[in-house]
Amino acid sequence: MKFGVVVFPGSNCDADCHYAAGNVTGQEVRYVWHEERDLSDLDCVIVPGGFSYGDYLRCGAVARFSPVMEAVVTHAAEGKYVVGICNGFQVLTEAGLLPGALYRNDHLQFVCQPQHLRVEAIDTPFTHFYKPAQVVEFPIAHGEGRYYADPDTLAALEANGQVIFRYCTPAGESTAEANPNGSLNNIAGICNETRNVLGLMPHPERRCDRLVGGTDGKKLFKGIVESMMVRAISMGHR
Amino acid sequence: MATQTSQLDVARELGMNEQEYANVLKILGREPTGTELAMYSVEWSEHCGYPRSRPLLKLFPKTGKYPTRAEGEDAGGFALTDELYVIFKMESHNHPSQVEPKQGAATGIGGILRDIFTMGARPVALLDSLRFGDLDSDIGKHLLAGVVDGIQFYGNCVGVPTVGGEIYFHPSYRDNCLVNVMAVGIADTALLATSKGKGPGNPVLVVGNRTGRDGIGGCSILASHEFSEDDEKRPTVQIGDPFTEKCLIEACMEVLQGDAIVGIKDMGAAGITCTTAEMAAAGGVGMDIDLAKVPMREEGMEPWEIMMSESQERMLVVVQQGREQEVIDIFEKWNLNAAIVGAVVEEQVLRIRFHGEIVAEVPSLSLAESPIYYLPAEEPAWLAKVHATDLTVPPPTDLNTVLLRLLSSPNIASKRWAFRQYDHMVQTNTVVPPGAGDAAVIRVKGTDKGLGMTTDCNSRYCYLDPYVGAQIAVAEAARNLVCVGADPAAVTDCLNFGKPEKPDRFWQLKRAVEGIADACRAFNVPVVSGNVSLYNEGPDAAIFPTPTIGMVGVLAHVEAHATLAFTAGQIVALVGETRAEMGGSEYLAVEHGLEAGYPPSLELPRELAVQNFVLAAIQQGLLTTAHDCSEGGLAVTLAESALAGGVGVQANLPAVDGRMDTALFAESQSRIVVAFAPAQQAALTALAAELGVPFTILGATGGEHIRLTVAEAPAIDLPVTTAADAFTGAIAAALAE
Amino acid sequence: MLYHVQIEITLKPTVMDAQGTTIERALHKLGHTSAANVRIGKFVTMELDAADPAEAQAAAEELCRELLANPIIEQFAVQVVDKEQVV
Amino acid sequence: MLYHVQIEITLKPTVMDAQGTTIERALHKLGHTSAANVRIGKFVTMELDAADPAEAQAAAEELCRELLANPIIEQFAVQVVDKEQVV
Ligand SMILES: Nc1ncnc2c1ncn2[C@@H]1O[C@H](COP(=O)(O)OP(=O)(O)O)[C@@H](O)[C@H]1O
Ligand SMILES: [Mg+2]
Repeated sequence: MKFGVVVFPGSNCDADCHYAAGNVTGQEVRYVWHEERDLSDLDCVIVPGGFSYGDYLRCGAVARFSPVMEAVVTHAAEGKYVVGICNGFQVLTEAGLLPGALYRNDHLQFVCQPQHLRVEAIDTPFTHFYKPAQVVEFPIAHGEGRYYADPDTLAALEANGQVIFRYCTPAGESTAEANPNGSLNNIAGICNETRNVLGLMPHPERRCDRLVGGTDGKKLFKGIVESMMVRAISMGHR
Repeated sequence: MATQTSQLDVARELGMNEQEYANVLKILGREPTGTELAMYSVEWSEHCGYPRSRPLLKLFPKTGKYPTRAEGEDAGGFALTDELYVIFKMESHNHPSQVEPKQGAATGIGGILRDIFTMGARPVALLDSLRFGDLDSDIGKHLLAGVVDGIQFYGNCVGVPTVGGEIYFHPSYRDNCLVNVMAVGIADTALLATSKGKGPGNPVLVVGNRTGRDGIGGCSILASHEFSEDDEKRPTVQIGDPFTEKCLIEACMEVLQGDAIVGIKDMGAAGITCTTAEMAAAGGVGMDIDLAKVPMREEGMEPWEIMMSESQERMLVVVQQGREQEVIDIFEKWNLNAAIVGAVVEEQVLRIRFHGEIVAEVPSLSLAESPIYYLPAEEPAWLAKVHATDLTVPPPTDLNTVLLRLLSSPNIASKRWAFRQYDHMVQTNTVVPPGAGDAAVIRVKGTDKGLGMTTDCNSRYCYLDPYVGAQIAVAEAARNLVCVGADPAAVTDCLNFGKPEKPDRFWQLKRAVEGIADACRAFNVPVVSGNVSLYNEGPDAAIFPTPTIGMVGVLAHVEAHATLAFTAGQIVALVGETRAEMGGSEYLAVEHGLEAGYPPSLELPRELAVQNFVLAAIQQGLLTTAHDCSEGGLAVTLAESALAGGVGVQANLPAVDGRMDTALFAESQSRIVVAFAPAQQAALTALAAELGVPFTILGATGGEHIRLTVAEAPAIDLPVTTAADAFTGAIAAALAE
Repeated sequence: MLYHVQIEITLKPTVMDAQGTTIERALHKLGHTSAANVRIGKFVTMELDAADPAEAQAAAEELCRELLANPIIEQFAVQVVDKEQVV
Repeated sequence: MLYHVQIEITLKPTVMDAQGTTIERALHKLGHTSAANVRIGKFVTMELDAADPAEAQAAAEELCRELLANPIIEQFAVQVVDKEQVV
């Protein structure tokens, strides 16, 4: 099983994702330079956080034209896994792999803080190790994490159970006060219709070590590995 | 051709004096060109050459308990292990920030980071020490908001966590805010880079951003003259481009993995002038540079403009002959310019050409060796009156209100409004984040070690006594490190003072430097880097003397660290003793508008004993909660720990001079509040006795109130939530007004 | 021919503009109480080589659709000015 | 009278525009090689109550100086359109 972590100029959580994925799962991880076009060796591609191309103009706007993104689209179309975290989520929406858009926080400030989230769906390759409606704490660190989608898209996301993480209070309530950026429906993370592409603003890779804040993120990486193995077996049997 | 008088006038315009101009004539044996004059003026300015402060800086100890090396580089450090070297430095960006707070602070961050990675160290942390005028003034709000915006704009993008700092407000900074930024990096010792430009024939490259007219003369002119109302003369400010900086970090880290680089230096003040002169001087060589080859952003730039430009995110690199293409390839991979602009030459001369014409030709050493001035120092006449001020005040009637006012005083109130805007977790090493401890702690991946880091300076103490105040800044920094479990290892400093030509200002500088030097010797820590910022004055007066101390410490086992938060069921004790010392206290300033008397006393042996005790206790696992007493005294310290843990505390404070306010709010030094599980009490008491440290049980944590008594008499009783509102919301509320 | 192109990119009316709202509030506080409906967008200028203004206009609109604007939240307007006319 | 005001805030020509440079490079990579001199600024629209267009213009310029633009690095241009004329 192999993870790939995409590196755009300006990515800055690439090393963190590499470290977390490798450390938590013991699986192989490699960096993917944004000009690469061949991802056939990878089972899961992580598009990490940071400021790709400085986030100039709009977060993720330039990165999505990198050659690697074509390969990521193909990788996703083959049913393999893609996770976009923070800036990575923004890149995936810009690239059309996930619906909606992320824009400036309603309070206009960058916000870095621990954040409670409710796991809304566990029937994904990423979240199946969590309990239904489990409250986890992943930090957020973004200036443009306000999720927006037009009403039809939003309704479809909710109807299909594509909302995977929602901002909430420690007790698990999705109140306005628990919403750190003005996201519609307190949305923190979503998946695509086929449930193999996940995007989320909070940082699970920052919660993989007790020493630096907690371990709530470990189940996400472990879950991916188990899903990859199951997938590999079922593909092999086909 | 310019006549001699007109060239002298130009020199004066550039801030040189007649003697300096005469020196230039002597060195060159002829009249200087305009470009040459500009070069000498910046290199010999206080900003670049430290001609006025250099003699003082020699007082600092250069070695200490951890091995040090790398003298004469952009930043210094100490050996963490045989393989890893910690590099750190603090620098000011005061004047640019006063003019344009966002870009001023942003480019300050960019500059200090380049000082770190130019040595081959990957930046792992940023800290920022900020000082502004009153928070309730429009200018104070504008500057605070702009500076914090600049730090988040730049620091977040480059992916280096901003893990600590401090923010103070005082009217003396109204017209001259202080923005001191510190960066910490970790290098593979074997790969440490140098800024020596050796090897005749080796090509010289300018890499990074293009050169424009940014901040021409900006930094040096701004930094060497008092502010005036004359807005017209405002030079162009530099603009920060954190995206390019991030790419530059990665490209430099990559290129320094190999051995193609001979020397590398970041461009700060007076960009190409400073780097070519200093790299050549350090290498004992010369350079032959063609300015026409420098990648430029604007058309029609004059040679002197190219030489002086302070465009950001650029470096000068000397590469081994024949290896230039591999170096260029790496920079181009990161979308950065890399242009060969000249070569190292044997002859110790800096020869600058522009389209075939030689525009400057000067001995390379002469630029780097600025003159030295020994300025007169004189104790200010006003100080005796300040010392003699009667500090007797009526005893307060409502101590709850006093505590709430102190907790919401902007100097004490939580700085969460600021650090929430900084990514303080990126790189996933932050063990003790801002607000959680007296210092920040990061782990060092691949080892079980950690680094503690802090910045400190109580400038009111320095105003009352620069020698003692500076010593306290060092002691407090060390104490903050100890409170998180870090052994103080080395110091960087940023000396922010007024105009040195005024003997009272120079006296403050001199006494502060002596204080730092003596204190560092007592703690056995070297000063490995630093920065001097003089001419910090408004139209009426100088700023409070502000020798900001940045200190880094080592946690041998990062698992054994402490934070300041109480948890329920702990016993609370005071290490050290409160004395009847009210001078310079935040209490007198906030409640009575008094900034007078003497600062609290500092006895270094006593301080060391207190610190050794707490450090040993944390290392032995006896303690996980420690918080030093600083502004606001014991009452504020106890309240802060209660608020951080969201739990109440009941404590009985020892009587001092029969006054409750003294027991609660005096700022006596060498005190640390600790809290621990009841099971550890015996071991701690024994350890304190063994080390001869005063150790007094004050009470216990628990409940939902902060209840303090003094000699058993009720003094304070506040719900934790009430105190939290005062402490947490104050800064945001002030900004929203 | 070189054309000077000006592009205004604004949030769609249905998308909440927190920046505009904040600035509006600040303006009111400063006493400019009549300022209403404040919206903040981006203003992009560039030069484009094209055979005629219509071609420049089409090329710029293409750039907007492709990169400069995000159609989910933004709308754009393009203006082509003859290079010589620019002051 | 209610006037519709459009304000273009741009970096002064001598000030480095990192955003513009990055976007220009991206456009070239995408094949739009003729795009040159790309600069990115802000576009502000609002409604202002004023007696006549000149007053609206003056008020808007005042707002720019006071709050909207940073005079050290930015310049601005104001256009007043009659409310009714706005499409
Ligand atoms: N400008 C700042 N940037 C980042 N962190 C800050 C800043 N100012 C204060 N902090 C953090 O807030 C906490 C309290 O700071 P301070 O009041 O100076 O503490 P102390 O008085 O104990 O030294 C520390 O964790 C400090 O690092
Ligand atoms: Mg402090």
